[in-house]
Order: sequence, then structure tokens, then C-alpha cells
Amino acid sequence: MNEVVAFWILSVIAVFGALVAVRKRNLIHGVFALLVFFAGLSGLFLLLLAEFIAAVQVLVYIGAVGILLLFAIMLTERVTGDDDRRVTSRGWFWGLVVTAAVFVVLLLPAIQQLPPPKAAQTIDPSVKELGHKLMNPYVVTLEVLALLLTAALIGAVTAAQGVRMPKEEDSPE
Amino acid sequence: MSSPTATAPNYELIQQDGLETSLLEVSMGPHHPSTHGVFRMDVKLDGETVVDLQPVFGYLHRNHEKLAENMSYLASMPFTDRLDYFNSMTNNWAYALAAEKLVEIEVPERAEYLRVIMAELTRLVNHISLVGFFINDLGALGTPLLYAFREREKIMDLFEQASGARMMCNYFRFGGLRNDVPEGWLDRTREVVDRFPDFLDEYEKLLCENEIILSRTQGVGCLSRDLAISAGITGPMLRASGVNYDIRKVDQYGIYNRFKFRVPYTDDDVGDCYDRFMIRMLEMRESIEILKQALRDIPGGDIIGKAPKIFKPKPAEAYARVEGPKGELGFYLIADGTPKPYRYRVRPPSLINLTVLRDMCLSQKIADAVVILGSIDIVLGEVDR
Amino acid sequence: MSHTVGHEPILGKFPGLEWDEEAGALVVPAAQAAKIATWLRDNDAFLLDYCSNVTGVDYLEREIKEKVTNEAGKTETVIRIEPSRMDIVYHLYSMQKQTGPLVLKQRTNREQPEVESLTPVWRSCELQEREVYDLFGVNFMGHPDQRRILMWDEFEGHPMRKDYTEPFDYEWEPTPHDEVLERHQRGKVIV
Amino acid sequence: MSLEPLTLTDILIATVPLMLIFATLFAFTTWLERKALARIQNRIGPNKVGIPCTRIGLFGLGQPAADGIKMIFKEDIVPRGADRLFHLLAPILALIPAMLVLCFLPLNFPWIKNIQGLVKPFMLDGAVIFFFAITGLNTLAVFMAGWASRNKYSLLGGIRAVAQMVSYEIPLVLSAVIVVMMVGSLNAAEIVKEQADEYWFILSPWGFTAFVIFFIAALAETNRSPFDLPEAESEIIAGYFTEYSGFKFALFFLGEYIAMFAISGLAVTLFLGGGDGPGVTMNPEDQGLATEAFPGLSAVWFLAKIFALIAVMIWLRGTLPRLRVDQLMGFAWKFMLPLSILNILVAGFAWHAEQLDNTIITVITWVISFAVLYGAASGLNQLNRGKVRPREYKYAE
Amino acid sequence: MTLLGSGIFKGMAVTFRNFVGSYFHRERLPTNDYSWRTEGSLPQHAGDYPKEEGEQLRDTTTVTNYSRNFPMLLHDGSEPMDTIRCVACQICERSCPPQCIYIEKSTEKKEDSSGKMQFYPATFDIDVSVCMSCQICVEVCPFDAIVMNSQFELSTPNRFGGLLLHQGDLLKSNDYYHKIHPEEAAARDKRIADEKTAKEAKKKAAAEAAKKKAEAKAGAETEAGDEKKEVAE
Repeated sequence: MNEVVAFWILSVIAVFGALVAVRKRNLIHGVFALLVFFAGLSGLFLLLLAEFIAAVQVLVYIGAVGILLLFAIMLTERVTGDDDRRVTSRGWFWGLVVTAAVFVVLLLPAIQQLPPPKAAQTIDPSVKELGHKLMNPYVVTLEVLALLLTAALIGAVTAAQGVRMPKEEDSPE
Repeated sequence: MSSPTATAPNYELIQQDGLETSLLEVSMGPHHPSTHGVFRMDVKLDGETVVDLQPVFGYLHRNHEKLAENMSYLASMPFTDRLDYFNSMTNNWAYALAAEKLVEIEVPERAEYLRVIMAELTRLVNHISLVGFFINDLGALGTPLLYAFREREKIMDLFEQASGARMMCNYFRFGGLRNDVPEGWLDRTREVVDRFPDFLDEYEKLLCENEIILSRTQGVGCLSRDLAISAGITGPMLRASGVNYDIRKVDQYGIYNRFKFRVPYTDDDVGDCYDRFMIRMLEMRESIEILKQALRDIPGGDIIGKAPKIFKPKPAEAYARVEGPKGELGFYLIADGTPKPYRYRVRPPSLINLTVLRDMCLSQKIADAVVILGSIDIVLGEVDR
Repeated sequence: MSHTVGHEPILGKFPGLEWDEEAGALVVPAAQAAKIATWLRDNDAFLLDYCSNVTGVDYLEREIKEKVTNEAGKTETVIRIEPSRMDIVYHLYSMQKQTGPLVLKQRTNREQPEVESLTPVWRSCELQEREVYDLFGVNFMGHPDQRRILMWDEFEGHPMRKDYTEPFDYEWEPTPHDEVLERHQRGKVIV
Repeated sequence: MSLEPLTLTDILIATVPLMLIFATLFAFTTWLERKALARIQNRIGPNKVGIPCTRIGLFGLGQPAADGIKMIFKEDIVPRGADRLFHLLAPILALIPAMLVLCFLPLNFPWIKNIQGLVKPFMLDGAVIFFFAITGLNTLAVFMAGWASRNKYSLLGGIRAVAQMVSYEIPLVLSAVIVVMMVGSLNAAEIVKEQADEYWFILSPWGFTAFVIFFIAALAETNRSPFDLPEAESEIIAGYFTEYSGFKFALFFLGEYIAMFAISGLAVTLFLGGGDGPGVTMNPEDQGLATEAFPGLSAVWFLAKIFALIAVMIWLRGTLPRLRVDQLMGFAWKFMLPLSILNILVAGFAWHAEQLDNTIITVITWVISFAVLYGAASGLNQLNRGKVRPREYKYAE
Repeated sequence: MTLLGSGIFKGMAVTFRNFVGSYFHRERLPTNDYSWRTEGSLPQHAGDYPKEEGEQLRDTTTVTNYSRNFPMLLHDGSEPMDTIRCVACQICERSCPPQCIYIEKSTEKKEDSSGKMQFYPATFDIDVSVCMSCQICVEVCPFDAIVMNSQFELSTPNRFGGLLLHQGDLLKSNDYYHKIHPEEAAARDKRIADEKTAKEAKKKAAAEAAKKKAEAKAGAETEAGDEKKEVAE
């Protein structure tokens, strides 16, 4: 019973956050609404007893991605937009159709009363198990990802450093 | 000597490709915790870096000079207290010196000694409080400042016993002092002076080796020797820029030639906030030396020379200057034969030391601008007059 | 001990340079001020590298009674009218030679006072010349940044001039001896 | 893991006492801080406010209550042009995460035993990670306040806060990683148990290094001196809460102190043995609870350790000036980050050495790791310091 | 190589010493309660405050023996207006730098404490919101009539009238002056007495001289008179 109430509360928060994030023209408001959506999502993970994922959701999405978005917004010129203006574009109809289609596809298993996939039950949600999984079967993937991220990091640093360099003379081609 | 630039160099904004950034204009002051009074800095920031800085002042302007030109010579004396309200004694002295130059009054021996004692006590008061404020600007929570005020309190008690007031002493008169010090005052002063070095040791232990203070002050707000001379910087700030120039030694006004003391200065051409801070710390030790000698040698006798009942100098001009704690404090008087000065001019060290504020602050961080202002040591009563 | 700078060697160098004995000052012809100042700063005999004090002095037109001995050997009182003028005074010292002061004066008229700025020679004149401009209304030619410094920008007049009168409502503050107090006591004005 | 239904009573037992206790401790800490700072600065500090309508001063213990009442009745000023919604939300957002993480501290209050339902929060497998995740939300609140105030000082403070918190979170987490490596668990109760069984981690060289790094980073995370740049009074007035007054300011204040408690509590959990102490035996099998000489003893130990850390924070605040922005960042990236990465390596080797279970090897490992870490710290310090050192001055006779 | 962070630790040692010292050394705590103090002898300087039980008496007369605040008018005897020293010469009014003294001279004379007929101030106001406690009025006064008070508790709900001290507020007895500034008052009284005796001695001498002269003259006159008489006779 409690879980159901919690689920509904969290879902409403998440959907509300997502809607506001799309509708608001004020970018900062939009970002914070997006973060509300992430928080709701994290709560839903918690309900599924996936506490590690929930924590990582907060840590990565709210903590890191949110701040990143805020920094990006700081570099834009017009932060606060006009909230009264309509946000919808002319293609809103097709957008609606696609959304509905995706929604139906997601609901299909429930509609067809199929049994839920078995894999979901076999996953042990403990952090230790997750760690072992990452370090044993998926270690190569992990390392490759780490390498990629490091490369991206170094690239970003180099890109940021390049700005400080003295401007070179435009050489005639 | 190379000719120094007339205006400060301009900071070149690094224009980034693609990203348009704009400058942030911040008006620091007149109500800002660390502008040392009603002082304003119009700062343009590129991120946290100061790109442009314009000092704005005059909020405390009361036209002290005009006031003094409309009243008798003596009546201006209490107003000089209010110039640099930390150092009323040295302000009094500078004014008395200028007036004494106009009429040539002999100052009695005892009065000369007491003048030196008062001036050096004032220097101690000013330097400890300034160092306290300076560390406060660095972000300490007032601890050094309150230690400084604890010691200042003792010296203020001495001032109060001698003159009746703690800050606005109004103690000097043309030809001497207003009254003699009360009985036992010299002993109490000796006690305070003897114990002052203990406090300085403690203070130095607290501040002078602190890594944060070192890294915050060294290389910040550098002032070259040539610019310092050209910009008329005086006092500890000038000596921190590597010029050995102390008016106590150069002019030897009063009886400073009788005392053995040294003038600390740097040899290198850095002149950053750390140098200014350290020079003041070292100067206090020398002031204590002077005080010890003066308290040892002080004779008895009269306290005021034969001054005319009505102070009415013949037409003449006089410029007298003293080594105030903040720098050269000068008084320029033009007498026209009436009991009022025809022209009365104060050469305020704080104001002239501000000339280079912009030069020192450019391309520093905003936090440094505050520190640099603190290291200049201004008092708005004197800047604005 | 500080040594005053002898003025005799300077007098011959520049035409138009005068020595004002009463004030003990060199009076510089307005057009040559910067040239003479630079020379004084750079010449090895003077090296006046430090300009301590800059200020203006406003002299109104005034009558002076003087006792003059006339040809017959009799003293008689003569009334002489001294014209109004504006002096800009510079006190120069040498930090390298530890000498000084040498007083330099630029003289100009009161009505349209205009002198050459010495800021390019000594930076220390920057704020002080601004102050003289603000309080005396003297125009300094060649000053890099001539604005009001102590008074606010909208202020009219130059308060240090001898003939300046305060405006009626200039920073008016009621005091107990004012009529405001009377009205206050009668309960009509709540201040 | 048991999955008994969570009842309302359980929730109330778990949260309400915690909030009450820490709110009271907050009030006491403000008094303590003012009093201690006053004594450090040779003042008396608050000494007048005691029992109302009497002359009983009680050493000024009534001061926090008086301050609280004043804060509530003060006018709440929102600047024109400010974002009213965010201006309101920011102090709340600052308080919630700070309060939330308190329940991840392994505090063995006696009434905790009465919780019937779900596991205690600190028995969560990812308690430590949760802690860091939720503490990070504080950054958003600070930025929100800075942005919503529409004040340049606030904005500068907000930007400083974000940059600083993001930077210092890395050494903070990396130093906590050492403990997680040594214990092999993110479970707070297990970490405490391990320390009770073996030794407090602060006693080992790598643990000590990690603790120092953690403590410094914690100072930066909670905006305490000498890292109080976001609220630097002498530079940017009060930073992000320049435009806050009344109860909103009180909430920020509360949030800041609760965050101090929380992060000190984590430091106690990770390095200082949690509720371990004389008269306490840890037994995590019983849901992380302890056998105590009398009920609540381990909680008292825990709080005492928190207060010891807070006393050091107050002491530092009374002594040190503030760093500059670039030095702050340099310190995080050029000193703390390399040192904490090195520390992880050292700790890894040391862990393997300890597995050998040989006293001599263990001692040698400890000595070597101490030497390596101290050498590295000194070297990094020398590198970062550059030409900054005390100078000699000349005297003219 | 110095210890890592040694400067910071040294500073912390200093603050710790001050923290502990503030509990044990009285002189480390310069903060004093100025407004609450027991009766008895006045402290020499601000650091000497007695901290005792029952410090309930609120005395706002003075802080120390030396402090000065605003001027007051002295009178010698019990009846203030009859023994006022001020003769309304208005020198202080003219030399006051901020022009805060306002005096109206009386139209007729009356007896002062020594029985001499003198003018007296009909109005004597000091605007303490303007006064800057410079003490120049005290210095210029030739009659020792105005001296500095040291009462500091002057807050008032009235911005104008409350800060304008009238003659009644300003008049204080010489005994009060002795109480607040003993040394200064004794010195001043001594000087007045010296001057008085000197004056009297001078007067006496002058009188004697005059007498002698008169006698001599009278002698001469009598002689001359005698001669005249003789001549006449």
C-alpha cells in the first residue's frame, strides 16, 4: 500500500518536472525542473530497491549534469526567456503521435498480460554484486569507458587551454 | 631613472573565439565591509579578475581647508584631529610645526620629548590597527584585529590620561603642549612600552609565518620603485617599494636627531602587500626603541613656550611636514597678518597614496583589490577632508 | 638635515623665470611649466623626483597700503591695488639627494585659470591637480583625467575660491537654534 | 534483506528525534561558536541573555533562542527583480539535503531498536555513496540563492560556491574511497564495525592522510573558514546570502550548521570509529546496533567526536585568513587531488601487505607509507608554493 | 625544510593560548562594562574596573578621572546662579570652533560669590550635538568658569531639545568638579588661589606703595603747607 502511494507521488513529481522543463522558457527554471524530474526518477529507483542506481542517479544527474547545464547556461546570453510566449512548434501534432506510440509500446506487456521478463528477478541489487559484475565480466568494457572518458577530459582541458594562447596571425592561403 | 607612465596601463581582455563574454561591473562601496569607510571602487571584472578600477571618494568631504581659513589658527587644531582619526597626535604635530614656522616659537625641551613620545605611540596605534584591518581584509575573522585593539586600548588609556580624550586628543599647541602629563603617567607609559614587544612577538608568530597570509600577500599589488617615487607615495608604502626615505631622518624635525633608530626598507624592487605589511611590523619595533630612549631622557620643565596671546603671524608662507604613520603629512600655511590663515592646505598622505591604487589592482583578483586597498592604509577622514 | 635647494642656478637657464622673495618660490611662466619641471626632475644637480604637495591659492583683488619713501625723503602711505590672481603651488623634493623643498608656482588669472598640468612629470600631481580643478576651477592642460574628485559631478562652483558663497539649501540640516525647532516644538512639523 | 512494511511509527521514530536533537545541537553550536570565537579573540561573548525577565545570565545560553525569535520576526526582504520563487526555494533546498543525510550516520540512539520495518538507513549497502550524492545537492541550493537574488555579489558568491564545491568533492570522495577499500563495503555500520575490531583508520598513515584531506575538503564543502569564499565578507559582502534576511537567512544558517554536523559525522564514521569507544561493543549482525554500558552511550561517543571536529573548525575559523579563488582551486587540483590518488595507491599496497598478517611487514609498510605520503605532501607543497617565503629586510641607520 | 603547515600551527597555538589565557588573565579581556560600576574611588584608567557583586548602581558621571566630554559651568557656593563664575564675556562663544555655544549677556549686574558686581549670562546654551569636546573654551576662559564635564550618558528621546543643554543643566558645583577630575581641579584651584594671593600681594604692595607715596606726598605737602602757612603767616 505504502509503495503504491509513494509510486504515485514520485511519478507525478517526475512527470510534472519533465513537463515544466519542456515548457519553461526561463532556462534556469527549466534546468531546475529537469533536476526535479531526476529526483523523482531516483525515488522510483529506490522503490525498486535499486539503491545504488538511485544514489548514482542523484550523484551523476543532479550533482554533475545539473551543474554542467547551469555552467552552460551561464555562457548563454539570454537566460530568462519570456514565459508567456507559446513554446509549441508547428510539428506538435506529429510529436504527440510519436509520444503516444512510444507510450503504447511501453504499455504493451501490461496490456497483453505477459509475464514480466525473468532477468529482472535474478538481479541481486546489492552493491557488492554490482561491483563484482563490473570487475569480472565487464572489466574490459569498464576500462574502455574509463579510457574514453579520460581522453574526453584531456581533450576538454586542451580545448579550454587553447583559448588562452595568443592569437595567430591570419596567414593568407 | 626612467620616466614613469602618466597613466596606468590598460588590461587587455582576452577575447575568446566563439564565446562572447561580457565584463561584470561591480560598484564596491560606499557601503562595503572592507573599503575602510565610505569609499567606492567602480570595478570592472572579467570573471574574478579586475580589468578596470576607479576609486570614487568625497563622501566625507567637509572642506576642512575652507573651514580652517575662516577661523583662528588655534581653532583649527581640533579639526586636524579629525583628519586621520587614528593619528590625531601626529596631525596636531604637523600643524603645530607649520604654525611654529610662521612665528618662530621656541618649544621647551620637555614638550619636545613628550611630542616624540606621543607621535611614536600614535605610530604604534596606527600600525597595529592597520595590520589588524589588513588581515581582516584577507578574511580572518577579526582575531588579529581584536588583539591589536586590545593593545591599542592600553595606549588609548595613556592618551586619555594625558589629554582627556582617547582619539580626538587635541593635545598639541603652538609652542608646546596643552598641559603636562599627570603624575605617574611616564611610569605607566614605560610599563606599556616595555611590554609591547611581547605582544609583537605573539603577533608575529600568529601572522608572519602563516602560509595563507604569505601566499595571499606576496606578489600581490606590486609597486615599482620608480612609480612609487613619481607618484609621491610616502611612508611605509614607499619604504616597502625599496626607497629609504624617512622624514624623521631627512628633516629631523623636533628632536629626532637625538634618538638612535633604524629605518626598515626593502632592497628588492617588488613592493607587494607583504612588504608593506612587514615594513609596518618592523617599524613598530623601531618606534619602541625611540620611545624607550625618550622615556629615559625626558627632562622636567615647562610644557609650553612663549607663544603670543593672540596668534597673529606676519605675512609669510610655511610648509611643514612630518612622517606620519601613513606617510608624509604636510601643512601649508599662508599668513596675511590677520588672526586667520589666508590659505591652509593639508597634504594628505592617504589621498596621494591612492594615486596608484588602479595600477596595483589591474589584472589582480577582486579579493586582492580589497587586500591592496587595505595595504595602502587609508583613512577616509583624511582622503576626503 | 634637509637642505633647501638653491634657486640661483635655475634662474638663468630659463627666460621668464622669477624668484618671489616673499613667498620663497620660483614663479614659472605658464607656458614653460612642464619643460622646466622635467628639467628640474632630470637634471643631475637637482633631481627633484618627488612632488610632495600641489595646491592652489586664490588671491582676490585687494588694496595694499604701503609706506613709500618718496624722492624728498619723506615717507608717505600709498594705496596700491594688487590685481587678482591664482597661484598653483608645487612643493618639490629630491628623494635621491634628500634635499628640498623647492617651491614652484604657476601664476594665472582668476577668471579663466588655465595652467599646464605637471602630471606627466610627476604622477603624484594626478589626484592633487584634480582636487585643485575641483575646488578652484583651474583648468590643467594635458591632465589625463580631469574630473571632479571630492565634490559630486553635478556640483556647481568651486568652493575653495575666496568669493564662493554657499547655496541657500546646501546640505541643510536643522539645528536647535533654527526656526525649524520652533515649528517642531509647536508641533507643526514632524522631523 | 527483510522487507517488512514500513509503518508511519517507524518513520516518525527514525526522523523526528533526529531532527529535534540536531536542531537543539545547532542552537547550542551557534552559542558555542560565538563563545569560543569570543574567547579566542579575548572577548567575553554572549553573556546577557538567559532566563527572560530575570538577571540570570546562564553564560548567555539564551542567546540562540533570542536570535531565533528575532529571525522569525524580522522583515523578509526580497529584492525587486529577484526571482521570487527561487529566492524562497533556495534556503529550503539548502536545508533538506543536510537534514536528509543525517539519517545515514550510524547513530545508535536507544529508540532506534524500536523500528520494526525496513533496514536502518545506515545499514543500506550504499549509505556512503548516498551521503555524497545528497550532500552534493547543497551546491544547487547555493547557486539557486546566488542566482535568484539578482545581486552581483550574490552571483559571484554562487559561482564561487559551485566551482569550489565541485572541485573539493573529488578529494572528499577519493579520501573516503580509502576507507571503502579497506573495509570492502559502503555500509556505514560495517565501516564502524571494522574500525572497532581493528583500529580507527585515523591511526594509520594513509588513514591519517585521508582524514586530513577529508577534513580540509569538508571545510570547503561546508564553506567554513579558510574556505569561506562564497560568503567572503570582506570581498563580496556575504556572497550568496547577501539578499537574505529574516527566517530565510535563519534557514540557510541552520542548513549550514546541519551540513557541518553531517560531514563531521561522516568523518567520525569513516575515520574516527563512529560510536566506538570505551564501554561500547559493535555487533552489526543485530542491524548495526551496539552493546553498550548504558543505552545511548555510543551515540554520546559519536556526538562527542562530532563536537571535537566542530571545535577544530571553530578554532581554525578564529585563526586563519581566507584563501584566494585561484589558490583555492590550485590547492584542490594541484595538491589534494594528486595526494589523494597517491594515497589510494599507498593504501592499496598497504592492504595487501596487511593481508600477509606479519607484524614486521606491517610495521615496515606503515613506516614506508608514512614516509612516502609525507614526502609527497612536502614535495607538492614546495611545487605549489613557488617563491612564496618569508623575506629579509634592510635597515637604514 | 620546515614542517608542513608549521606557520598555521604556530598561529593556532597563539589563538589557543589566548583562548585559555582569556579565562585566567584579566588583562587579556579589555572589554569592560563601562556603564555599571560600584561606588568608591574612581579607576585610574579603563582597565582597572572593579568587578564585584551587586554592581547595581548606575552612575553615569564619568569613565575615568581624565576623560572629558562636554563643557559645564562652574559655580562656587550652594546657590548656582548666585555664585556662577561666568561673567558672560563671550570669549568662549567667539573662539568655539564648531560654534556650539550661545550666550546672551544680562542687562544688569549682580553680585558674584566674592561680592563683586558682575554681569552674568542670561542665556548660556551648548548644543552638544555640535560640540566636539575640543576644550578650547576651557583654555580661553579667563575666569575659570567653564570646564569639561565627563558625564557620558546623554541619550535622550528628543533630538533637538534634549541635546541642547541650558544653563541649568550646565551649572555644576566646584565640589562636583573635584569629584570627577580631582587632579585637574586641585591644580586649577591652586592656580586660582596663587593668582589671588599674588594679586592680593600685588595689591597690598601697590597699596603700600601708594600709601608710602601718599605719605611721602602728604609729608611733602605738609611741609610745603607749613612753609606756605609760614609764608602766609
